[in-house]
Amino acid sequence: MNIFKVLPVAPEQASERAFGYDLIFWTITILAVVFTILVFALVLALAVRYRRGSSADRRYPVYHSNGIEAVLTLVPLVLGLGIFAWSSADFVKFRQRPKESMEIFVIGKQWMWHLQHMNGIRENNELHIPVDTPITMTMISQDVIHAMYIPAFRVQYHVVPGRYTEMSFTATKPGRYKMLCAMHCGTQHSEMVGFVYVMSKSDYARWIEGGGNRYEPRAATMVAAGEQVWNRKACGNCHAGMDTVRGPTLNGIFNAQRRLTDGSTAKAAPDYLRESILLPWLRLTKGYETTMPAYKGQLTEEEVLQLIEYIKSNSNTSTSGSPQPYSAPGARTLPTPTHPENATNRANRYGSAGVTQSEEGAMNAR
Amino acid sequence: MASTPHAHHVTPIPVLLRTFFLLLGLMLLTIFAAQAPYWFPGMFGWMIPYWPLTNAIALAIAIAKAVLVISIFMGVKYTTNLVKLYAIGGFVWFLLLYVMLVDYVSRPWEPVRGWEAVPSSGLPRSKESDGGVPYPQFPAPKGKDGHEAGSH
Amino acid sequence: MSAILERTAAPDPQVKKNYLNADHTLASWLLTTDHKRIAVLYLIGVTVMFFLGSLAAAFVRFELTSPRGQILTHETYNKMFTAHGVIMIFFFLIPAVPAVLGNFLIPMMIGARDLAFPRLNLASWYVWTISAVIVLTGLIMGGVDTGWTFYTPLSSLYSNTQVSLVLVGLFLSGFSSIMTGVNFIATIHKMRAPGMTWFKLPLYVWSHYATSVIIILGTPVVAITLFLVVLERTFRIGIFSPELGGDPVLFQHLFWFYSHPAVYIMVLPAMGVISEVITCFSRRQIFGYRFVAMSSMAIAAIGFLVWGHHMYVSSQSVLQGLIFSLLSFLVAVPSAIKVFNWSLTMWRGSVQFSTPMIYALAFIGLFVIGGLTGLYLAAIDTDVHLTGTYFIVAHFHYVMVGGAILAFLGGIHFWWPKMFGKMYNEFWGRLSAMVIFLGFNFTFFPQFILGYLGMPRRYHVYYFAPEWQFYHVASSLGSTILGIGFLMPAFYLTASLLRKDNVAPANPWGAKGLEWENASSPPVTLNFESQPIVTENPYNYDPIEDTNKVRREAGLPEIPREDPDKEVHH
Amino acid sequence: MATHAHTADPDAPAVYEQFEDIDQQQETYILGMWSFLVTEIMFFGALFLIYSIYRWQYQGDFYIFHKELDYVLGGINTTVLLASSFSVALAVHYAQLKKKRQQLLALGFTLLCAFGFLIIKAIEYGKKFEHSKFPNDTFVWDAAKYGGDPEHARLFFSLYFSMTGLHGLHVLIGILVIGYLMYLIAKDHPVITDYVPTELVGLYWHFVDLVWIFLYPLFYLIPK
Repeated sequence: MNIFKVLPVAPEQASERAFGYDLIFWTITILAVVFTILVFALVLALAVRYRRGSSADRRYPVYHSNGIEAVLTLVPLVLGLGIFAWSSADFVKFRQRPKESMEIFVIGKQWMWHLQHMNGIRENNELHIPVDTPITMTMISQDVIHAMYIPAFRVQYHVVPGRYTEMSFTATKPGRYKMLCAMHCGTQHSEMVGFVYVMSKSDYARWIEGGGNRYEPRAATMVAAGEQVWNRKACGNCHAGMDTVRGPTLNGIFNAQRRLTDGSTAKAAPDYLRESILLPWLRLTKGYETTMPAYKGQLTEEEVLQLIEYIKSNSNTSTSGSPQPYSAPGARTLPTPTHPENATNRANRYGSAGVTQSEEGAMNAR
Repeated sequence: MASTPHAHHVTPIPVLLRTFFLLLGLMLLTIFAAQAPYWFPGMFGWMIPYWPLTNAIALAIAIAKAVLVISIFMGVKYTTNLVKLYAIGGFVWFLLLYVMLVDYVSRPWEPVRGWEAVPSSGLPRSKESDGGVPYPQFPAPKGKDGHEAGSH
Repeated sequence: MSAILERTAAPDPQVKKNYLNADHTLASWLLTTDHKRIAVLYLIGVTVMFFLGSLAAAFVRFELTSPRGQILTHETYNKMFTAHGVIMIFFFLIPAVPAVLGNFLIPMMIGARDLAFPRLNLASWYVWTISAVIVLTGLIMGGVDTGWTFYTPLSSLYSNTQVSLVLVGLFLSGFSSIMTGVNFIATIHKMRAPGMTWFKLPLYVWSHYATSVIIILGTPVVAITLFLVVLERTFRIGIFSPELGGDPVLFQHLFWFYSHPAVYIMVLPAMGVISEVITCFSRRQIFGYRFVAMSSMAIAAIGFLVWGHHMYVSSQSVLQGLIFSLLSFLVAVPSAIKVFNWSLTMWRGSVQFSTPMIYALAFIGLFVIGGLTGLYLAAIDTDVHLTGTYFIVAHFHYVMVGGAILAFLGGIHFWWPKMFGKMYNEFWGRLSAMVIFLGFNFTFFPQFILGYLGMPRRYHVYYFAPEWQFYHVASSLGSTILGIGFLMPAFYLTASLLRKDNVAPANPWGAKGLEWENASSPPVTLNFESQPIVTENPYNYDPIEDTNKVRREAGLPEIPREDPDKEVHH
Repeated sequence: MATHAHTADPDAPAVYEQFEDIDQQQETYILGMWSFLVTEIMFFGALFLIYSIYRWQYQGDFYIFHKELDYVLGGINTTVLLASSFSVALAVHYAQLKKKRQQLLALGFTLLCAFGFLIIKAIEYGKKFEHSKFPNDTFVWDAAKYGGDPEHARLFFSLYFSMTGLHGLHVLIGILVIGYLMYLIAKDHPVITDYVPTELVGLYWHFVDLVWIFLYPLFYLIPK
């Protein structure tokens, strides 16, 4: 067990800004510790050595010394100015808007964050953003002053009524991070808390294409509903238009004979598909040793039915080439190896990245 | 009391009177300076676009009046250096409050895009022509869900 | 050791007339114009307020031991921390050292019979008491949930609590503060005894002079600002609320224009106390008298120019932020000078670990930590992540509690014999100082880590981050120790008043200063039997003689003394 | 409070027990008054700062709104206050020369001016109340007719009422103080031993005048 998981002493570094920030922070810490020790040692040494009745020599007392005072003035001044210059440079960088950035619109209200993406997807107390992409938040409050605070990114800025404020950052690590209100805003101030979900770019594209996880359009048909579930759970990340190392394509699978790892065969009837979704390890397709995550408990029976209907629809149109479960560019390609987390943690993240029910999964994954 | 060597300075009445009339004159002057462009548009109409100038004139006259009141009526001119220090110090410290203007002047420079002075936020200006740019508008959602935009 | 501690005088059969027993009626206390009696009245007042404020803090700490809170609702919790802040800041920290110790000591230290305006002084106590009653009424009947900073528009348009009443109370308490400030300025300028030049003033008086200047320059600004908020709530005039056309950031500017210098109102007099205590118990002149005196004035002046560092992320402009960051670093310099000069004062002195000295040494330690953590907050970039978190909370408690309150307690112990003519129990005194020091660090050090981890202040629940609980529990346990530490002086100091066998001599510490050398304990009504005339520098102690006295008693060889001509080169 | 004289001269002013001599006492009182006036400067200073900031932000609007104020009435009020300031200075002059009758006359004239100021102010306020220009829930600003942002109009009148209102409050306090001072002087009360009480009241009253000297051009004479 990692002691720092249980008793963390520093917040995660999950943004471009975090490392530079921590560098200043710990530099000041070292300075502070040095000076604290210096003063404590000085006080203790003098107090003990010159305690009343000790034999220490007390001749030639020094009552004032311009030299010492000059040192006492100059050393803190120079150190302070150094820190000032360093931190100011960093701050100016923080306040600069990146040349190209994804804009997120934030409305703070008692006691909730409303966030809106460029394409109109809205979220409450949750923000999904892609990794390694500069984000600019344009923020305003509709009542009192709030403060948008994401500790893992080392960013904070007030959200003021009557005026737009801006804050930019770039997340560098997929995961789930606290998004807090740091300015006292009334009764439920401490519950004005949300989470930022940093997703890989492809996850994000899929998430966007799926219309987000909350405000998805109401599906007109079972197939459309199934498509939504497909996108929301990001099934297409592994089950692409063709067999890949990560998973077989599901196009044309409905009612087809499947060869399993133990050599037997099974017909991909609705029952088998349901079982493979909920408890996939029972019967695996040959060639795929690693099991996909179990969705038992994460999908309702209704959603499973809709998914099967969607898979069925892809099989029915198989004659006309591969169907397009989604159309976002890049969505059908596999996650690139530049994001190793995707391979190692995908099981958990796929179960959770876009969903609130399984936040613990994402937590454990880190 | 008046005969003791520490007697307080007694300001003579003519000095007080002169100060009073000077103050009255300055008051008339400040009214005239403010209203002249409207009373005599032919002669002073040119001042209207230069409102900072007119402001400065009004303030300068006000300061002149204040100096008269403080030094003569309040007797600061004749008093000890200590009282002078406090009288002047109070006004100097009052000016310190105006450090806040730095914020208000430089706020429209933000957000800092490489320190170029692009006015894009700051307090809402009274007129768009003041140099403020229109506020960013929230883009309308695609409306997949059938809800209206912005109806949070 | 016992030889050092035997300070109580032989019981005097004839009870001399002094300011305490000059008159015994209630009216003689309530209508007194004697600065010493007013100081005692203030002492009673601030002690009551201190324990009320601590009670609110106890609730806050108890709530935070569990991620979901313990017994309070959100609303009650918000009212608790607001009550804690309002009471502690406006009714304990700001009046504590100036109105109690300052009132008592300034006339005595400069050799005056009373403050310049004794009736104004009494009026200030009445205004303070009335404002305290108003504020307490507001806090109890309905409470206030905005935090002590009263940021608009939460305080002006969105809070349905007793904000107006409390703000009117604070407005009044500002006047009490101003009256004290005006009084001190006139007194220090005009009432000094013959020979008491500016550079013979005790440093305590210097620091109070700096404080008074801050009070008269800053307090009116916040008074009118808070009053405008009241008008905004009453008439909906719109100066600070965007819905009515105003700017909320302007409120913050004006609020901090006072409230940052207010920090120095709290800590400068505390520093003055430390200068007195350290010199007395080191038996030595202070190191760098002029630098310490001038650093007080420098802190007062620069302290007025740093208010914007509370607003780095409040949407004030970057330029303004950078200017304030630079100035905030400048204010660190005089503070550093003070700390090192106090430390060096023990150099070649004769250090005695009496209760006030332990408080003073604890003060130096805690103030160093509090001051150095200020670097994180003065640096504009590190402040972005830390502002509005428990880091801030820990930082200002290190300065305010570790600084102002420890110095206040140290000062109370130091001048207790002078104020009441009684010695307290030295053992309990030392114990309480150490318990407070330990409990304090236990309480507030974990909060630095909490703040760095991102725990925002004024949060009631944190179930979304259970990993913070450990630090909260540690902090709450520490606060229990701290609470016990604070209760101890209340008991043994009160007990010292009731006992008969602990009469204090006029100068139990062998201290220098007019209040010790020229006045009895407790002093007579007009302070001195005869007008003192000042001829020597303050803190004219003799460390070698002091140490040799102990060594002679213990039968040890005396330490050598240089020939007296060379000794004093001041 | 007991007073005691240090000299045998029965005419010499009494010295309070905390002072050594009359010079110290007089200087201390004047210094105390000035340090109080410094707080008053900061008190009004904060309001002037708020005014400056909003005026700077909403220059055009403030020009529109200021036309609601009557600069002639304001000018008369300025004259009245200047006259009262002059008469207070006169009162101090006579107090120093121990001319009690003239001193009382001068103070009485000041009191008269103060009442005149308040009456004119009441007329001005009355007009605003009539036209719902008081910034409360009934506040109305017909932007279509006069132009300007109604929110900024509320701000302007908020500032107008709070600044002139606070100034009016100071005038009111001044009336009480001057009235009380006249009563004490007329009664030959022992508190009035020299000119200093008159001087202190005079300093306060001049300050009230000082504030108005700035309020008048800032509110009534806004250039476009």
